[in-house]
Amino acid sequence: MTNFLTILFDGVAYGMLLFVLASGLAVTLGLMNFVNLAHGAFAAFGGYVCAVLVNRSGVPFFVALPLAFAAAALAGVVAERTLFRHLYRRSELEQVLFTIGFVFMAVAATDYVMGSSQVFINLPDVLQGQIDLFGVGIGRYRLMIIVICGLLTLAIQGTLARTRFGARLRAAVDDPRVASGLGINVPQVFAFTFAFGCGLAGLGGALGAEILGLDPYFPLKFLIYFLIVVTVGGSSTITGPFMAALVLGIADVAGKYYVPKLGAFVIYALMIVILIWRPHGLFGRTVAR
Amino acid sequence: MSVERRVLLRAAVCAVAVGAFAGMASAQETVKIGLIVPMTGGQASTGKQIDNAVKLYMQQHGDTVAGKKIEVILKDDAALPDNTKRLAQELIVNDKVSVIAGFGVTPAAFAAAPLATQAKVLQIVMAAGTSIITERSPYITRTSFTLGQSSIIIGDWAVKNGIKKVATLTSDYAPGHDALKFFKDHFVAGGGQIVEEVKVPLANPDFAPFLQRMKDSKPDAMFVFVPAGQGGNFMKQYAERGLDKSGIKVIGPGDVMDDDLLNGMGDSALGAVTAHMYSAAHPSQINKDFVAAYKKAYGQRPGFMAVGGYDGIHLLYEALKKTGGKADGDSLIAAVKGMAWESPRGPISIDPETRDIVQNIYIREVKKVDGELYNVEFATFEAVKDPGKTKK
Amino acid sequence: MRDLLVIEELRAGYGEAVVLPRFSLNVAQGEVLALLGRNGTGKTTLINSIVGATRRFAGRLALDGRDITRLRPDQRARAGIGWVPQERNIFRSLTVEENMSAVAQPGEWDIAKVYELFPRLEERRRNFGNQLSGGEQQMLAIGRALVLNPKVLLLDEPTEGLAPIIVDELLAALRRVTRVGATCAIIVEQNARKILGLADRVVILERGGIVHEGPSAPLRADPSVLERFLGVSGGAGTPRDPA
Amino acid sequence: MSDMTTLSPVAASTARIGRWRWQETAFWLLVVASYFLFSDRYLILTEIAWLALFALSLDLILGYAGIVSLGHAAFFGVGAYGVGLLAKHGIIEEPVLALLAAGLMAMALGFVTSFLVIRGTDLSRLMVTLGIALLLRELANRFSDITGGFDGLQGFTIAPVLGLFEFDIFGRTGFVYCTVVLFVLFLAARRLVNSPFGLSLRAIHNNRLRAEAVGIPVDRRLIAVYTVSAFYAGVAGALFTQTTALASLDVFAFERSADLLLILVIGGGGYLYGGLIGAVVFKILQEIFSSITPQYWLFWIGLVFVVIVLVGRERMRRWARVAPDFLLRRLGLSRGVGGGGSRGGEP
Amino acid sequence: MTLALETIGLDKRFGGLHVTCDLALKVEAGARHALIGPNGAGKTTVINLLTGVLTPDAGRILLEGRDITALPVNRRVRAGLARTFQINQLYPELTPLETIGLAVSERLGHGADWWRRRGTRAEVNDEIARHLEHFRLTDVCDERTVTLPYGKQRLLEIAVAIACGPRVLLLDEPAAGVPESERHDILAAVASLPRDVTVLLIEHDMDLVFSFADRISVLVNGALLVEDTPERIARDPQVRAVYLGEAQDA
Repeated sequence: MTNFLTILFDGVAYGMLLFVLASGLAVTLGLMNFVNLAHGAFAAFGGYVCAVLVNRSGVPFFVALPLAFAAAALAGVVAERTLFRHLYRRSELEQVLFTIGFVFMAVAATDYVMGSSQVFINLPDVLQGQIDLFGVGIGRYRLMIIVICGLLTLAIQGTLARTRFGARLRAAVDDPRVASGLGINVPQVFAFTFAFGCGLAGLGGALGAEILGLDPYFPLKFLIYFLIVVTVGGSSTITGPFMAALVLGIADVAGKYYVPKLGAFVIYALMIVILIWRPHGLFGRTVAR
Repeated sequence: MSVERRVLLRAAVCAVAVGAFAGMASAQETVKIGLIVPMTGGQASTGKQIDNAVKLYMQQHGDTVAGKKIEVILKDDAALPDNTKRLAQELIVNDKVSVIAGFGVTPAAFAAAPLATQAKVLQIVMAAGTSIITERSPYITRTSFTLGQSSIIIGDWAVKNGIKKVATLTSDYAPGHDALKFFKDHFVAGGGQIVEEVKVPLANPDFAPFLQRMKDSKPDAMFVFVPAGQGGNFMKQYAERGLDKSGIKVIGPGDVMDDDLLNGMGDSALGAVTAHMYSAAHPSQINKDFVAAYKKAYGQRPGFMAVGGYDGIHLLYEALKKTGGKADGDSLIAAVKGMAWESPRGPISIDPETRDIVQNIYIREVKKVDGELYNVEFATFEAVKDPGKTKK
Repeated sequence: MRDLLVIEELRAGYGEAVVLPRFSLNVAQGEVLALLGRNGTGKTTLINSIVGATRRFAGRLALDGRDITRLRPDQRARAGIGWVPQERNIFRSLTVEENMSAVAQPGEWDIAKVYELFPRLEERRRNFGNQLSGGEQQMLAIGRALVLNPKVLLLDEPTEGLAPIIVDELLAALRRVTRVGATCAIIVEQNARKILGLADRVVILERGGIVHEGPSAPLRADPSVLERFLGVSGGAGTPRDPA
Repeated sequence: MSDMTTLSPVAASTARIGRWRWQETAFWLLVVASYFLFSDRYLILTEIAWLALFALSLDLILGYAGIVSLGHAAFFGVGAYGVGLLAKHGIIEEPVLALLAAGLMAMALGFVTSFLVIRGTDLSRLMVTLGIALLLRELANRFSDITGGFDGLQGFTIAPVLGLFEFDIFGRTGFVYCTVVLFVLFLAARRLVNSPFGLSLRAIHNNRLRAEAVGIPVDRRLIAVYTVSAFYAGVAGALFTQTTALASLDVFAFERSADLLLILVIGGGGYLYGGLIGAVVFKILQEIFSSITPQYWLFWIGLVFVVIVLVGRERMRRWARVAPDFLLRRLGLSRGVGGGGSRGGEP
Repeated sequence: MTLALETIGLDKRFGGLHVTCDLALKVEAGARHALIGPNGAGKTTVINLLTGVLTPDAGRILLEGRDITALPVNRRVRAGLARTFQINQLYPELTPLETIGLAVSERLGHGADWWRRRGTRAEVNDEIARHLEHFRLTDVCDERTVTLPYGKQRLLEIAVAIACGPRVLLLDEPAAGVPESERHDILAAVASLPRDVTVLLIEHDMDLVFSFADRISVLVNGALLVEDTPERIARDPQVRAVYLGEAQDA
């Protein structure tokens, strides 16, 4: 039982991390119909910003995290205003070509600037090791991930549910034509949301460096996972990817723990089965009304 | 998508014109080396260390040996064997290289082997570590190591040092299987017991469930092999799960404690015992110089991949000296056999029979030296041959 | 009274299809205009063109003296166009209150006033858009347009789905709305009789053009004009096409 | 022919269907010419040839039928391992027969998986196809006693083609072999897309609703073309193994499928030559950039993608119309069409 | 008279919304039958049910006496039920020639031919030429549909449906969105549809309805209000109420 709880805890932490990393992609893909395969580049950017701040400039980890968010969000705004904005009307395949090209450039540039070796972020002692709670091993770092990501999820949910901006965003998603006709500047709302998604990715990159590792190929290595989370969750809500990330995180960890021989198959097989069962994702909208 | 067909010819003309690149004329007095390593993709750091080391060596020793100018042509195969093969083939056929070197992963080395045989060209394997590579062609020699070498040593060492129960965690691919097999052979034969055996998928972002299995099986130590790039991640999560506190030692071949990542792993790595052929802390003058020069040039500590490259180019220089500049495969491979020298890693030689490397394997423990983490050697097994061949 | 909304030589439609070939119309301050016509005659297209949701091939639009031809729909809305879409298009993942607060602009109308107008909405303020009945959706769509505090209120079949008593209430409210301040309204209706009492002027459309225009009072007395243009028989105002 | 009575527009138009245009002839003449012009680059030409076939296979489903796939490497991989295993166990050694057999294996897989793919959204198709390829990769890794696992399939040699032509170190045989296979399958594909069947695929792609409403059995057509496409991809994979004598796990890799998609996007789908041109452009760019900077070529190729999209296909097409003429004029007629490009470096 | 198309107890709900209620529609063979009704009466749903885009919750659909309720869209077409769409559903990148060719070869069973070049069957070519001629599309037969004027596209929409060789043709607002200048062509095309084809017309344009139909059904709130001849429909107080809002007065 305690084992099971530990595994559950690990799975939840992993899932939460995946969610924060992928949520921005869910936003661009689901809300703005923009296939942004370069999403991981913003995550990596946030991760590297955090690493440089902590390791080289001695900024405390907990200060560096919001900075990573801010830096990635800023990068997101700049990229959106200068480049991605021009692509919203292009075909999906052109978006794919463009954003993959962007990732390639980001990867090579990171390699050039930061080197190809993995980078680690020096963690404060409080975050290292495990605490024992009634026999359930709780990793401090993972606990922090759950706390931060949980709070973030609540904050996102809160923003969406309780603020005027959230209401405007949901309105823009529900029916962009009418939202626009009623005075909501839909592109602006989306741009802000895009930047926020990039910021989240950056934060996810900073948080994930410890568990997923951080190297120049991060955006490509984890692209598949982001896509899985978003497609399985369905890209039209934020709850969908959240639940999907949790399900996949727990299933992956539990699968690897209980049947390590089949560990690698679990996540792919699960994805295929879910998508055949529900092509629009677990929480996706169906086409027919 | 409809494209006007009129464009077809013109597009083709464009393509052909752009693609018209010609091979360079080869001058008599140069010896060309095709260095094929992964410079992009997941294995990029391997390629970069080797490339750095080769460049460093040539800076230190000049680019002329035995009256010949040495020219290195660097190619990126992204660790894809079909790329390796094509690049090797083109280097041999078009660029007329006398030596092909590098090879970050085993399939890449395999892919080039038949070409070495066919073209009678020396092939120096500087990284790939599967035992049978050298048997693939009579023109192959190796300056890295085999996983067997380090794995059997750590197996023997574990038995002798009171480790009774071991859980193993190895990457689910050929080198991982190799490491596990050799370790098990020696450890179990010596009376040890394997209490848990886990194979980790190669593309695996989270070690948590596997580490939890390790923890649950309550071993004295865990034997770990993961590819060089993943070592840091692994150790981070090892510490996070509190395995260091619960007294489960990490033992294994040295890949997991690669010098170029060691410092980033943090104090959790302290106390890990691994067997390997190189440590940046190897206490010889020649190594100190090597590390200092490498750090100066690239701002980084050299890892075992760098040493493989450094020794590889050294081997070639020495072989050319011996042949008086003759660079055909037969002369070179003959010169290489039995060659012995003092490398930064310690004394090494090339086995005349197998053309594989014979070297000391050191048992090291991660310790803090001057505020930095190092693999500090504390026991030496001398002149270890590749057990994959001696067994036969 | 001055013209609040001016449409000049508008040519609009969707994609390649031109629905309004050449359309001109002025609406004066305080005026309530009833836009009548059978299905598919271009009424909704006209409304959508004023909102900015169609393709404009040519022509010009001005609101309160300001040229809005090149404004985006959201800019037009903020400039003073209040829209009640035909399908109501309530944002279904927003609550009743959010549906209004998301678009509200400062002015005479606020949410509290809408609740006064439609007490039913206040009862359901926490319900989501997709949980409302048709009539409630219609009230909300109107309330949502009102809190924009528009200069021109565009109502596309606002009475559809409403109980007669609500219709009366609504029409009374509209009368009040248009009487105060610089406001006018265009109401599209299929059900002509309902709004004859409210409208000052009637415009009847046929194939994207105006076939009848005039004050509503005479029509109340003599419905034959309505019969001719809106009735269920062939041979309306235009000559029959040779078939 | 009785139906060609007068020069009615319909007769005139139908008579043009599938007729060879001079541009096409020129394209293939250039392919032949490349044999003589680039005799020291057979290897990369060979790679381009099987890559072009692979891209052609994706073009059939994406460019014509509109089915996106991010897992086409699944079929490539089956073809590749298929040929390798046939050769290793001495079941079919003659390359051409083995090629067919491997293609059929991939085709079988294509038929089975087509049922998972014909329904759903573009995104779910991308992910399902990707998932299938990744699962196959894991399977190949797991059953390493059959496949050789990570080290790749070992210990097989490829017999001479038709028992006559040995694969040589210069890659001449490989190139000619691949090009001939490419050409033959290209002709078949050309036939296919110019048939009523091919037209119905384009119709489904253009407007599925309308296609159904004129009585086209959409699902069956899609299954059929997906299966054919799998055959093509399998043959491409088989060619890969036969010309390199290698088969390792990376034949199933995500990158392979992703590159393929990029190639088709670069070349443009739906006119058969898109994949071919895309393969040429992609490989040559990669070759040029990686020989200039083995470390950072990814950056430059990424830049090219970005620029391609930003500039836009229409504008590029206009340039493409002007550029070769310009180039030809600059080079002078005496140099012919194959003269060194501006970036190629003169011998 | 035999019935070309008949629905028996047809019922469809979307969630709580009852869009088609126990609909019994009877269209006689060879009829020119119009289906009218105010917005939201459920006309589109009826078409989607008839053509198989939607599956009814209850009830049956008979085509010339044959139960087609369970057939998928494409099989209904082959059974003899073709339609046009209110908003053009054409192939933007294909030419009129190809568009019509597809329908013709599919009907003649050549649609799956994969080894035969298109345009090599005289029977198909002849028929394509005939349809193109009839709908005045011959001169644009080689142009991409997306480049055609809207009126031509509208003609093509009807031509495709006819090329399917239907026994029953559903025309969904054939004149919608067509500019005045091109309207004549459409009306002429509709008027000259072969007499042996039964036509069910869904239309708002009363001119067209009354000039074309010999029978009219009025649909209100998903149910059949009344079915009668045009003359009587025009005088029917119920119908007038629906269209003019005279309910209270009447």
